[in-house]
Amino acid sequence: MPPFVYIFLGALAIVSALGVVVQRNPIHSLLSLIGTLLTVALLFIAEDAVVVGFLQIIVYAGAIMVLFLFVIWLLNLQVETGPTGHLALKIFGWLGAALLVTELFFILAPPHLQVKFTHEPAGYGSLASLAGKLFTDYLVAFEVTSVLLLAAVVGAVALARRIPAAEEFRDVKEPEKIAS
Amino acid sequence: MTVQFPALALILLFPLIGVVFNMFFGSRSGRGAVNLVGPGVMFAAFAVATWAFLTLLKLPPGGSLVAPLWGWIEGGPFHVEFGLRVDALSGVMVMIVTGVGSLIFLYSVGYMAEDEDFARFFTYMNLFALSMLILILADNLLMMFVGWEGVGLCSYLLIAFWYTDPQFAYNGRKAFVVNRIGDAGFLLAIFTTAATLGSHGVWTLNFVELHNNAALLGGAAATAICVLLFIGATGKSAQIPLYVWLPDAMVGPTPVSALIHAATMVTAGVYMIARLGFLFTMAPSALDLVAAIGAITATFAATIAIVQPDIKKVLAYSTISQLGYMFLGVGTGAFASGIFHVMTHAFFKGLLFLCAGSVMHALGGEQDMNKMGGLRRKLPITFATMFIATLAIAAIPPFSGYFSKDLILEAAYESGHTWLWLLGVITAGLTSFYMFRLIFMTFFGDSRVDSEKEHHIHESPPVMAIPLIVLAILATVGGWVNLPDGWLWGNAFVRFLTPAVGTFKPIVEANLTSTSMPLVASLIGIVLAYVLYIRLPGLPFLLAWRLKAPYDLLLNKYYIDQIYNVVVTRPLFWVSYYVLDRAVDSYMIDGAAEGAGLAVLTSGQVARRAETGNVQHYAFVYLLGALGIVAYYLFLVTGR
Amino acid sequence: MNGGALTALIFLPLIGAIFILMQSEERAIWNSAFIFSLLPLALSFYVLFEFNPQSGDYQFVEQYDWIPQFGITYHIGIDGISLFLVLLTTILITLSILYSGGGDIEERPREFCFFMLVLETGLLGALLSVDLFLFYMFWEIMLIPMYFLIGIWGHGRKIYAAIKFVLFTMVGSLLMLVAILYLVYQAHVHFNRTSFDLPLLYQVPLTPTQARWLFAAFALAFAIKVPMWPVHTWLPDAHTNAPTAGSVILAGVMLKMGTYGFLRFAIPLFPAVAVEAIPLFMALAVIGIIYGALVAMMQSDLKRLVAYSSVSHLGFVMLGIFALNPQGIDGAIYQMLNHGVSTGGLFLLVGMLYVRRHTHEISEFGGLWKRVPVYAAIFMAVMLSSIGLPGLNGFVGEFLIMLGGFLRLRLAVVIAVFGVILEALYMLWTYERVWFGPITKAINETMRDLTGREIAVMVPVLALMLLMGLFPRPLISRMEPSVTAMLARGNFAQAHLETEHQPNRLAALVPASTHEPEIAAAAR
Amino acid sequence: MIPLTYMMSLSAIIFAIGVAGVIIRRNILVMYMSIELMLNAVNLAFVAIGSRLGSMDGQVIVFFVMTVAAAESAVGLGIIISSFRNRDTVHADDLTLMRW
Repeated sequence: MPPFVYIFLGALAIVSALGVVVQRNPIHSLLSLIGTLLTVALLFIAEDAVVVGFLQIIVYAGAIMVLFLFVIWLLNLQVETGPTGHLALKIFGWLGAALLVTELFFILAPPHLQVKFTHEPAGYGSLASLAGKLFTDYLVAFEVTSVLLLAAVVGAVALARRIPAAEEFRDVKEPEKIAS
Repeated sequence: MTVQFPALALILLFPLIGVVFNMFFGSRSGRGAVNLVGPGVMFAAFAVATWAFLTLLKLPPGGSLVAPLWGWIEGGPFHVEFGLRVDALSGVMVMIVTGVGSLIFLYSVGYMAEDEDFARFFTYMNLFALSMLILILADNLLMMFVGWEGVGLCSYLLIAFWYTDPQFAYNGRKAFVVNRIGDAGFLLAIFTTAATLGSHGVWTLNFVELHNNAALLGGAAATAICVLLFIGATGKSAQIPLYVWLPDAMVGPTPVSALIHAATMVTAGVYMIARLGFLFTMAPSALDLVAAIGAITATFAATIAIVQPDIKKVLAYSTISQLGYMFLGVGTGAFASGIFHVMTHAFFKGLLFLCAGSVMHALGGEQDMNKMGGLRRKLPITFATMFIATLAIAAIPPFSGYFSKDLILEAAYESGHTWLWLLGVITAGLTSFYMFRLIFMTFFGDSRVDSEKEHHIHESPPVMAIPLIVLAILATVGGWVNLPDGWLWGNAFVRFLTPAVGTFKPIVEANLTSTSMPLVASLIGIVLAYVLYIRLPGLPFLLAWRLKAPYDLLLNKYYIDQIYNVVVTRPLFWVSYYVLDRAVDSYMIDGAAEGAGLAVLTSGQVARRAETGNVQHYAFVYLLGALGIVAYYLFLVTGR
Repeated sequence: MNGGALTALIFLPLIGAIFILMQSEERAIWNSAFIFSLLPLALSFYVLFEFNPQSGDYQFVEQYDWIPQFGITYHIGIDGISLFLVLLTTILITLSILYSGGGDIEERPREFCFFMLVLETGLLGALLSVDLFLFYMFWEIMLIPMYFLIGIWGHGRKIYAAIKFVLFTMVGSLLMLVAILYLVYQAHVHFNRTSFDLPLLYQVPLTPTQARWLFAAFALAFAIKVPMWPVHTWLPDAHTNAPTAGSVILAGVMLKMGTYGFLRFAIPLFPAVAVEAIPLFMALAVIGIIYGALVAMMQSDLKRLVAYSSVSHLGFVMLGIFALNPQGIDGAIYQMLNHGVSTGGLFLLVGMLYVRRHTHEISEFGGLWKRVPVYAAIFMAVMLSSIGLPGLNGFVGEFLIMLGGFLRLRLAVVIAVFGVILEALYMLWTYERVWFGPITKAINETMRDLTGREIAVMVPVLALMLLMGLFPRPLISRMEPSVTAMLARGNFAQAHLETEHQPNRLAALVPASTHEPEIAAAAR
Repeated sequence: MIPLTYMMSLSAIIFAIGVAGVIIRRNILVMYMSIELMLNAVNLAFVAIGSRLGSMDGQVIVFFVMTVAAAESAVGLGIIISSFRNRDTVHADDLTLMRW
C-alpha cells in the first residue's frame, strides 16, 4: 500500500481522536471515536491484520460503541454548557500530553528500535493463523477471557439494575434528586 | 577447735515454730495456747543455747561450735552458705538474747493480757527472736545481714503494732527507713569485702575465712569496709547521725522497747563490730571514728535525757547514750569490754524498761513523769527492782554497770583518747543525774497522779514481777564475772572473749584518776538529782524558766528531727513530685512522645488535603508519574 | 523422647484459645481456660525436670525449615536463661486466669481468655525462639492480645494507654527489624548463606561502626520494652489502665522480654559494643532505679505506684545485665523472676482492692488492716519481697546484681543502694496509708477479706517468694552454665579481669576501670 | 511498507490524546471514550510490530484487549448509569466523596 494512504489514514485518526476530546457534545465525541476506530481498523488491515481489523469494525466500532450510544441516550446527555472543568488542569493536561508524546517519540522513534524485518509467513493475519494461536498457545487465556466476559455481563446487569436496596446508598445531602 | 553441733539449728527452729504457730493458729487457738507457745519456744531456745554454751565452755579457748545448713546464694565463683557458728562472742550474745528474751516474753504475757491482738504480737516477737538469733549465730557476713534486716523489719512491725494511730505507723516506718540507710552502708561494705577478696580469687564472706584472709583486705579497703559497716551500725544501734528513730520507737509496747530497743537489737551494731574486730584493728582511723562517734553520742543523748518528761523517752535517750559507751569501748579496741557492757546493759536497761512498763501498766498507760510521783509504796517490787537497775546504770559499785562502764572508760583512757574519756566521765555524771531524776520524779515526793487513776494503781501480777526480780538479780551480780584480777574469777569474761574478738590488755595497774573519776561524777549526779528533785522541788522549774533557750533546745532534742525534715525529707519530696513526676515525666518525656504523635497527626492533616477525591487530579498525578518513569527510562536508554 | 515438647508448650495455649472460642457458657469458658493454662504449666515443669543442669547449650532443640528461600527455620530451644522465664510465664498466666475468673472480668470472658492464651503463645514463642525471624514474629504477636486486653478490659484512659503501649513498642521493634535484616544481609555477605539462625549470626564479623548501629537499634527496642529511663512513660499508663491480669502479665513477663532480649540478642550479638556501652547503660539503669523510686513515692494511684516501682526494679535488672559478669547476670535473671513474682503479686493484690472498691486511689483506703487482716498480712509479705527483704526472693536478685555491678562499676552501685532505701520508703509509706491508721472511709468498714479463690491465687506466689528466697541455688545452678557460655562467647571475661585487678582503691569508691586515665591525669 | 517509526509515532500521538482526554474532560463518558482511544493506540502498536516480526502474538493480544475493553465498558457504563441515578451527574468533579 502506498505510503500516502498511511499518512492520510494517520491524519484522519489523529483528527478524529482530537475530535473525541474537544467536542462538547457527547454524541459528537462518540462519532469521532467511531471514526478513529474505523481508521485504526483500516490501518490494521493495511498491516495484514485482516481478521483483527474486521473484528475491530464489527465488535468495537459496532457493538461497544452502540453501548456508549445507548448510555448517552439513556442518560439524556446534552451539549455541555458552562465551564468545562478546571482551567489549570486543562493547561497542564495538554502540556503533560505533549510532553508524553515527546518522550514517546524519543523512545519509540529512534532507529535502533527499528525491528529487523521478517518476511510474513504465508497466511499471516488469516483467521486460521489467529485461531491456531488462540486455541493452542493462548487457550487458557482465551478461556479465562470468556469467564471475564461472563462476569462483566453479570456485573453490568447487577450494577445497572434499579434495586430498591440501592436507596440506602443514596447521598443524604441531596435526597430530593433521587426521587426524580 | 571446731566441733560440729547440729543442735544449734534448734535454737532457730524453736522461734520459727512459734512464728508459724502464732501466725496460722494463734488467733484461733486462743490466748492460753499463745501464751504457752510464745514464751515457751523462747525458753526452749534458751535451754538449747545453755546446752551449747556449756559445751563451748568445755572446749579449749578459741573453740567454736558449728552447724552448716545449706548452700544459699551463688553467682560465678561467689557463693554463700547458710551456716551457724557459736564461739565465745556469739555464745555470750545468744545467751543474752535467749535469756533476757525469755524473761521479757514471760513479762509480755502479763503486759499484753488485755490486748486482743496477742497472737499477732507473739508472732512478731517470735519472728524478732528468730531474726536476732540468725544475726548472732550467722557464720558469714551475708547471713548476718539477713538477721540484720529481719530485726529491722520486726522492729518496724512492733513499733507500728498499734497501727490504728497514724503516728505510731509513721514512727515504725521512720525506724525502718532510717535503719535501711544504715543497711545500705552494710551492703556496700559487703560488696567491698567481696570485691576486694574476689580480686585475689578468694570468694567468701565467712567470718573464719575472712579472718584467715584478713591480710588481703589491708589498707584503704579495710578502712572503707569498716567505715561502711559503721554506717550500718549507726543505723541499727542508734548513733549519730542515724539515732533519730529510737526515741520515736518508744510508742511500741513496752516489752518491745525492753527487748528490741534496749537489750538486744540495738546492740547488734556493737556485736557486729566486735565480730569483725580483726578487720577494725586493721583500720585504726575507722576505729577512732567509732570511738569518737560513740563518745559524742553518749554525751549528746544524755543531755537530751535530762529534761525529757516522758519516762520512756528518758530511757530511750539513755539507751542511745549507753550504746555510745559501747561504741566508745569497741572503738578504743576493747571489744570484750564493749560486749561486757552489752551484757550488763541488757540486764539493767531491759529491767528499767520493764519497770517503766510496770509503772505504766499500773497507771493505765501514763508516760508523763509529771503525772507520777510517790509510787514507791504502791509498787514496792517495781520500785525495788528499778532502783537496783538505776544503781547499776549509774555505775555504782558493786552493781553490774560499774564494772562494764569502768572497763570501757579505762580502755579509753589507756589508749590515749583522753578527750573521749572525759566525755565519758561527763556522761557518767549526766547518766546518774537523769536516772535518779527519773526515780525521784516517779517514786518519791507527792503523788501527781490523776485522781481517777489513783485508786487503780496496783502492783503487777507475778508473771510480770518474776522477770523483774530475776533481772534485778542479774543486774546486781552480772558484773561480777569480770572483776579485777584477784577478785572472784578475775577478768574471766574478758579472757573468755579474747580469743574470739582479739587482743585485750588486762588492766594491771588501776590508775586512780581514771577509775575514780567516773564514780565521782556519778555521785555528783546523784547528789544533784537529790537536791533538785527531793530537797528543792521548785528549783527545776526555776532553772527551766531562767535558762529557757538551752532548756528548749534540749527539750526539743536539738531540733534534729526538724532539721532533717527541712534538709532531707521535704526537698526529697518536693523534687520527686514537682521536678521528676510533673516536670520530667509528664511534660518532658511524655510531652516529647505525645509531641511526636501530634506531629505525625498534623502532617497527616496537611497531607490529606492532597486527596481531593477528583479522579482527574489523580489521573494527572498518575501521568506525572508515568512521565517520570518514561523519562528515567529514556535516560537509561540514551545513557545521558 | 523430648521431641516436640517445646512445640507443644508454645502451641497448646493457642489450641486452647481456639477451643475456648467455641464455648458459650461462662463457667465452661473459665474452666477450660484454666485447664488449658494448666497444660503448658505441667509441660514446663516436665521440661524443668528433664532439663540438664550441667549444659549451657540449647536443649529440647527442634529445627525445621520454614521458609527455606530466606533461610528462615522453625528453630526453638531452651537454655538456662529462658528456662525459668518460661516457668514464670506459665505460672503467672495460670494464676491470672484463675484470679480473673473470680469476678475481676465480667464482660466478654470468652474473648478475654482467648487473648490471654494467645498472649501466652506469643510470650513462650519469643522466649523459646532461636531463629531471629521466629523471635521477631512472636515478639510482635505479643503486642496484639495485650493491646486488646488493655483496650477492652481496662479502666480509665484505656484506649490512650493501649495505643501508647503499642506505639512505643513498635517504634523500637521496627528499628530492630531493620537491624535484623541488615545483620542477616551481612551474614549472607560473609558466609554466603542466608540465615536467621542465632548461632550463625553470633559469628558474623562486623565493623565497629556497623556493630554500634545495629546494637543501638536492638538496644532501643529492648530498652523501650524493659522499660529503661527515659523511655518508660508508657508503662505507668499501661499499668494503671490495664485490667489486673493484664498488669500481672505485662509486669511479670512482658517487661522481661526486654531484658531477656538484651541477654539473648543485643549483648551476645555485639559483645564489643556492649562493653563500650557499659557506662551508658549503667548510668541509665541507676537513673531508672532512683528516678522510678522517687516518682513512685509521689503517686496517689496504687497501680501507678507499683508501675513506677517496676521501673526501679527493672533498673536493677539492667544494672546486673550490664555488669557482664556471672554475678550480675545471674542476679539479673533472678531478679526478673523475682519481679515477676512480687510485682505480679502486688498487682493481683491491688486488683483485689479494685474489685472491692473500684478505685486505685490510695486516699480512698486507710486502716484496712482492722477489717481484712489476712489480706493485709499477705500484702505485707508481698511488699516485703518487693523491697528486697533478705530471706525473701527479692534480696537474692538485688544482692547478686549489686555485687556484680560493684565488681564492674563501683559508683553505679553506690548510687543504686539509695534505691534500696527509697524502695523501703515508698512501699512502707503506701502500706501505711492503705492499711494502717484508723478507717477513714465508712465504705471500707464492710470490706470483705480474701475469698478462698483469692487465697488460692496468692498462696503459690507466697510459696515462691519464700522458696526462692531461701533456696536460690537450684535455680541459679541451672542458669549458670548458660550464663557462663554466653559470657565466654562474648569474651567478657577479659574485660572482667581488667576491672578486677585494680589495686585497692576501694576507699576512693571511684569507678576505677573507666576513669583510669582521668585519675592518672589528675595525679600529674 | 511504511516504517515502524511512523506507526509508532501515530500510536504515541493517539495515546497522548487519550491521556489528555482523561485529564481535561469532566464527563465520565468522554473519559471512557478517551480510555478507548488509548487502548486503540496500544493495539495499533501491537499490530504494527507484530506484522514486522511476522508474529501472530501481537494480533492475539489485540484480540484480548478488545474483549477486555468490551467487558470494561460494559461494567463501566453500568457504574455510570447507577451513579447517575444516585447522584444525577456524569461529571467527575462532582463525584468526590472519597476524599479527606
